[in-house]
Amino acid sequence: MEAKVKTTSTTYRGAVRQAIRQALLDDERVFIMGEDVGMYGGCFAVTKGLIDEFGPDRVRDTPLSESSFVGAGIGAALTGMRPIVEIMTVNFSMLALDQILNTAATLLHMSGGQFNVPLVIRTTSGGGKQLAAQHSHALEGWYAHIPGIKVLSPATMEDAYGMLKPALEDPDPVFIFENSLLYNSTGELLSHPESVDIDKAKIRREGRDITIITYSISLLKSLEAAKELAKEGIEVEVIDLRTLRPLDDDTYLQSIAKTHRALIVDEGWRSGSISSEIATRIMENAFYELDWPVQRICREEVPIPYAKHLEEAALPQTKQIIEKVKEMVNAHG
Amino acid sequence: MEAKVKTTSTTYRGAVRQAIRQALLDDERVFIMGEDVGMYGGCFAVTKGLIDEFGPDRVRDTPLSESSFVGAGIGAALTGMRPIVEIMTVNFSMLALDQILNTAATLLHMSGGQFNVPLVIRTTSGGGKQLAAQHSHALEGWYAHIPGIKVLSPATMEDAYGMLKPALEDPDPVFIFENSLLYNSTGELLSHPESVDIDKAKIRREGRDITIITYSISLLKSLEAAKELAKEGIEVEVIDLRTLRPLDDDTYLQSIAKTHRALIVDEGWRSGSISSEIATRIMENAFYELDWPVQRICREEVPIPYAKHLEEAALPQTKQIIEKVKEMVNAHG
Amino acid sequence: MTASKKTKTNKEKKRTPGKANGSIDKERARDLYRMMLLIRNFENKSAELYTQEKIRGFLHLYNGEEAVAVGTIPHLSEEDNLVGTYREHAHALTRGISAGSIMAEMYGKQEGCSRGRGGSMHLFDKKTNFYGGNAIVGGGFPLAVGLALGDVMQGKDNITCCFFGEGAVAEGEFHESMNLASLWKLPLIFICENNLYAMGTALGRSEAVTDISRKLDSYNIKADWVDGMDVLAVDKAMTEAVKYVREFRKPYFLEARTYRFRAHSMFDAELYREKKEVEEWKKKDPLVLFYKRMKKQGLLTEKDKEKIAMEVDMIVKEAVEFAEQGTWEPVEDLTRFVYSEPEEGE
Amino acid sequence: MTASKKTKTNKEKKRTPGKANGSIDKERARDLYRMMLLIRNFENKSAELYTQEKIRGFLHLYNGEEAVAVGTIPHLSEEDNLVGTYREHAHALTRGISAGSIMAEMYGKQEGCSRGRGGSMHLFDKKTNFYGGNAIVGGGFPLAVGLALGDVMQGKDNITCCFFGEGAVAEGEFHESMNLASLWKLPLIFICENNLYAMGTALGRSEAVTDISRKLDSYNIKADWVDGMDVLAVDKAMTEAVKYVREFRKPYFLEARTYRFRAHSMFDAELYREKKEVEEWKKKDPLVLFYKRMKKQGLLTEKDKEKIAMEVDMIVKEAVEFAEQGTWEPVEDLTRFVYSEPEEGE
Ligand SMILES: Cc1ncc(C[n+]2csc(CCOP(=O)(O)OP(=O)(O)O)c2C)c(N)n1
Ligand SMILES: Cc1ncc(C[n+]2csc(CCOP(=O)(O)OP(=O)(O)O)c2C)c(N)n1
Ligand SMILES: [Mg+2]
Ligand SMILES: [Mg+2]
Repeated sequence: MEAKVKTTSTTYRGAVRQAIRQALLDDERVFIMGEDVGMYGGCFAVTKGLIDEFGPDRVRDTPLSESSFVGAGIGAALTGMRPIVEIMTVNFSMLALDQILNTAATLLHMSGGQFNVPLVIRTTSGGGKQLAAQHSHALEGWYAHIPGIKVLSPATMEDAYGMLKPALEDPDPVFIFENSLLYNSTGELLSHPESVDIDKAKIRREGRDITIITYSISLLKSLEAAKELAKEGIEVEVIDLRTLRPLDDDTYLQSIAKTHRALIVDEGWRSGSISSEIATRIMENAFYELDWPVQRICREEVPIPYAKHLEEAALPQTKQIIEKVKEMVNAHG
Repeated sequence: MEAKVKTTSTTYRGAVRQAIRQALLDDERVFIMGEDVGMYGGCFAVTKGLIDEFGPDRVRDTPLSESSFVGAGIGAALTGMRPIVEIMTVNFSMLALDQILNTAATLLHMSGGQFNVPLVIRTTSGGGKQLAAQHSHALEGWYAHIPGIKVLSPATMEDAYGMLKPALEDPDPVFIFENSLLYNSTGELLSHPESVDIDKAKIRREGRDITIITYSISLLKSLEAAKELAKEGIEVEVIDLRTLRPLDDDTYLQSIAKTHRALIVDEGWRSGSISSEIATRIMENAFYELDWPVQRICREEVPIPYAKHLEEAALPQTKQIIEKVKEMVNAHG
Repeated sequence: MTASKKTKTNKEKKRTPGKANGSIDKERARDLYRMMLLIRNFENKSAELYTQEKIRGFLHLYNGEEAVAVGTIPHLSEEDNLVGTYREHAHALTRGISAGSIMAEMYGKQEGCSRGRGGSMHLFDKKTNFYGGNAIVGGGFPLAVGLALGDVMQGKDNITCCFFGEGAVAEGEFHESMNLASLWKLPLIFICENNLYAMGTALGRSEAVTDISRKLDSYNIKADWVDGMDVLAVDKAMTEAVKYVREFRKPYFLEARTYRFRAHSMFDAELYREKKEVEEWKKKDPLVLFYKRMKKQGLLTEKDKEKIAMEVDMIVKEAVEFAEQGTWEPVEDLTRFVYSEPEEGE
Repeated sequence: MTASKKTKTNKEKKRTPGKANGSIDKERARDLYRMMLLIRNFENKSAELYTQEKIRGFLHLYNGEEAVAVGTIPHLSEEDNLVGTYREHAHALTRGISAGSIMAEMYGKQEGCSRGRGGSMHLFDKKTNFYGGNAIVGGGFPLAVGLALGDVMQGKDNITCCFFGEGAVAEGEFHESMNLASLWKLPLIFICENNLYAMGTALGRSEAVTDISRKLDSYNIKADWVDGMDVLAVDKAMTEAVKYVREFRKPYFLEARTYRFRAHSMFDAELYREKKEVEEWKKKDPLVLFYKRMKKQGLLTEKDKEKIAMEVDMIVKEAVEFAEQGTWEPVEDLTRFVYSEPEEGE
């Protein structure tokens, strides 16, 4: 059967908005709350217009009280609601970390399985907009350290749309990190897009020479690098992790069994990162497959500086990826 | 010249107290503040008696306001004081994380080098006392992700005493994690103990067959395991990291150049941990030295349960270390 | 199984409806006294079991504060929510969680109300909407706000009742949550158990303004205080609180002035207060005072007292037996309850 | 180098001592007007440069609020500390940080007051005890408490002055820090710049009690409010604040009621307020009002106004030139300032 697939062109921002809107339409229990999600239309204009359509109860502006409105999301989830709590940016989530780590992530366990917390937290993460040290953290990998929560990181428009539904259906707390640099990226989205399988990483480009494992904004840079490298005959397989906790190990391990070389590109700081976790799992599970030690490209270990040239130097860049891949592919162990 | 070295027998708790007391005696700028450090004598009796000796200004009880008294420590440090801020346990430090990550760790950088923060934060960390999910975190490795702070983790009495002074002399924020299970451990301490070099890891036992890299309470378990294993002719080299940020890579890499096998024992959760960081650095820097993939023993990825048998199963234990070492030493790549 | 039978008895007794103006009859007097005594004896037994290392971890006792839980909780309906702290045995008992399952929890047995995973600080019970058992001071405020919010959004007319110590008032979350509760007009009752100390820190050493109920003016929340040693006074104050919240659908704040007779936890040398002060407060023992008063009014007799003591002893004894007979969760199950398990049929 | 010469001029002018009761002479009138105009024009220029992409990141302007910084900051002595927010150009200028080094900072040049590492939101200056430039709302409260505490412990009699928006009042740290400030009797002046909106959230939609200075009762902190559009009223209120703090060594809270004429930042469609409301407030433009009043009193003339405008234009122009001529920090230095560098000789 061949149906004509309808698509509309939109932005990543639009995809997120559409997903939220659809969730609000589909399920009475869903509501969104956070700073300026309502009247302001969302700090990044993601929720623009929703307050008019759904009213101030379901598109609920909150005071600047991160700890308490995240905690309120936990409580509301316990009563049967399906809250989407927006923390404006990950930088402010430190203020809510106690509620996240000590309540959301532990409640099911410490109640012996009685109280699960079907809460979705959305936030933006990442640097690259010259917002300096306090507004440029990329901490999704850091959050992935915490058992009891799931960590999603949609890089594509389909995922931006399609991850919200499974997140809301998940019985446990799910933390979605959107990179604010992606909001303006444009593309086609199915008119009735499907949810994605949040348990699976996705191969975004096939290749035989080396595997790049990455997520979020770094996926775009990696794909760009892969395209360049293809011109020189280097075929890069690019894996989009999508979900940072729990990790889908199979996908990248299988890829490495084919390519025997792996590079991880991660916008977070290097030490004790999701990239170090993956590198270690590769060592633990595919040591004898490796023709070369796994390499990482991460954010430099500095708070992000304001000046553009310094910020650029602090973040992983396409050029770096290209150079590193060449180095690795040409190396012989 | 041979002087008779005087020692006194004391506990880890006593060593920490003595270090604090000495710091208060030596330097007017030093003060300690935190919940119940004064009248109560410290939650773990570490600061007992100090308020009588130094008064309530320099041994300052605070209200339950973690974010603000940690931030107050930052401010006081900026004016020239040398505050030791005690966060009763690491579990409560989530409430102060914004001040730690967004102010203490970034201020020097975002002020372009103008404002360094000579602050010491002390806290206890770790499980093993049946305190359940909200009171058993071991997050020192997680904190080591953050550039701009240093993370110390004294396991021995000498370090418990000797790390405070260099921490206070350090121009930047230093976070000291004491494992509360260690407080009662007894031993001999020099009457005039020296400061330790916080930039260096320390080989606690020499061996040729395998390197165990560990810190804090897991050091004790690792040494115990090493002792047992020696009986069977397996010589384990045990490295105490002591400082988790910045890591002293040389010490463990040199050891691996000798033993060609490494096991990391880490009381923190596994994913994106200090143990994954070290494993990755070994891969990056000593891949061809390895006769076997680096292995890890970590805390199970669960919030810590109350029940004793479950808690024990969740934390790294000596027996596990012994078994893993045997497996690794007998394996042939 | 004995204990769970007892539970029922216990449960039947628990929802003595609040009677306004402290009016009281014989049955009610017996109920209130029985519940306070049960808490007292259950906790004394727990302390004993702690020294025997049957119970481990932290154990925070409520001795001296019984009138607060017993004067307030029976006013809640089945559907109302309760958020407690780590000092919550009394709340759990009063709410009708069986003594056996609480004791088993403290033993770490899987028959415990949190399956042995929570321990003394983390009692939970879904059936009675008992949301912990929170060991992070102040951590319960946002949770309570959210419970109330969720109920309101679903058109349920439940009340959420949130207990906390006066020490928690210094935490930022107190401020944030009071504001949210009032701003969003949530049916919440906040009950501050002001026992004058947060561990070793006397109220005057941690708060610039020690009159706690006065602080609620900043949030436009109606607030009152009550003698927390007098169960009838608490009962009366709670009657008003519940009436106000049910009528106006707005939060209410009640400060109960009380005292803990024992140490903060089992690790506390009590360096921060005079023995004499403790002795003074012990004269106001809520059980003794209540019994005396009821006896004078002819509502409780020596014989009642003996009978209740026997009943309570039996409950405690059976709770211990239940806990002793409880079983350990298999170690293989360690990693359960980190994430929810797929429901059957999925 | 021109700009740094200007700095001096700027600096010389800045510490106009506060004169009680709003009394004022010609010189002072010129100073106040000049500073307000400098802020206004400097920021208008910044907005322009933003659209030219010379300045990037977030840019939060103070248009309409100038009377607050200018009425308060000159009351501080050299040694006093100042803690600001991300909307702090005015505070930096009024404090005497050179326009050139601020502009260079926003250009990301190493001649900037934070070496180009901070940008608009993170102006810092050690010489004038200017502690930021904090972009986490509420994050400055604890810092200010600590600065005051540190000074007190060292017997220094400085004041610490902490600026913040009314939106920050909802954060838990507000509550914690007010309590600490009062409990520890710290010489702090808290200045709430109440411009009625936190981004798009009107005060009444975020606070159950919108009368902010009333909240200070919970902490036993003396509090007052003032018309933040009237520089002389602010000046007078600050005179009292400083007097109180210097005399009683206790915190003081001043709410300045003001309004921002422009959007929250450069990314703001202003959906949340009516154009009309903005227009109404613009009638109270602090520069216009002040000039009119001074003219009436014969303290400022048309000629003064023109002269000042020229002076100010020159400062702004030179600031831009200074920034344009500034240099980029070498990329090799990226990892500096994560940890302190060993001092020379070590
Ligand atoms: C956030 C946090 N900080 C510190 C502690 C350690 N602690 C446990 S109980 C307590 C005192 C709390 O006092 P209060 O709120 O008055 O309750 P009470 O124990 O008197 O019932 C402290 C400091 C904690 N559990 N959580
Ligand atoms: C903790 C935190 N939450 C959210 C933000 C995003 N944010 C930046 S400014 C702002 C509004 C603050 O309003 P207010 O305190 O009134 O200051 P104003 O901008 O009006 O001067 C918000 C929500 C932030 N920077 N920090
Ligand atoms: Mg108390
Ligand atoms: Mg504002």
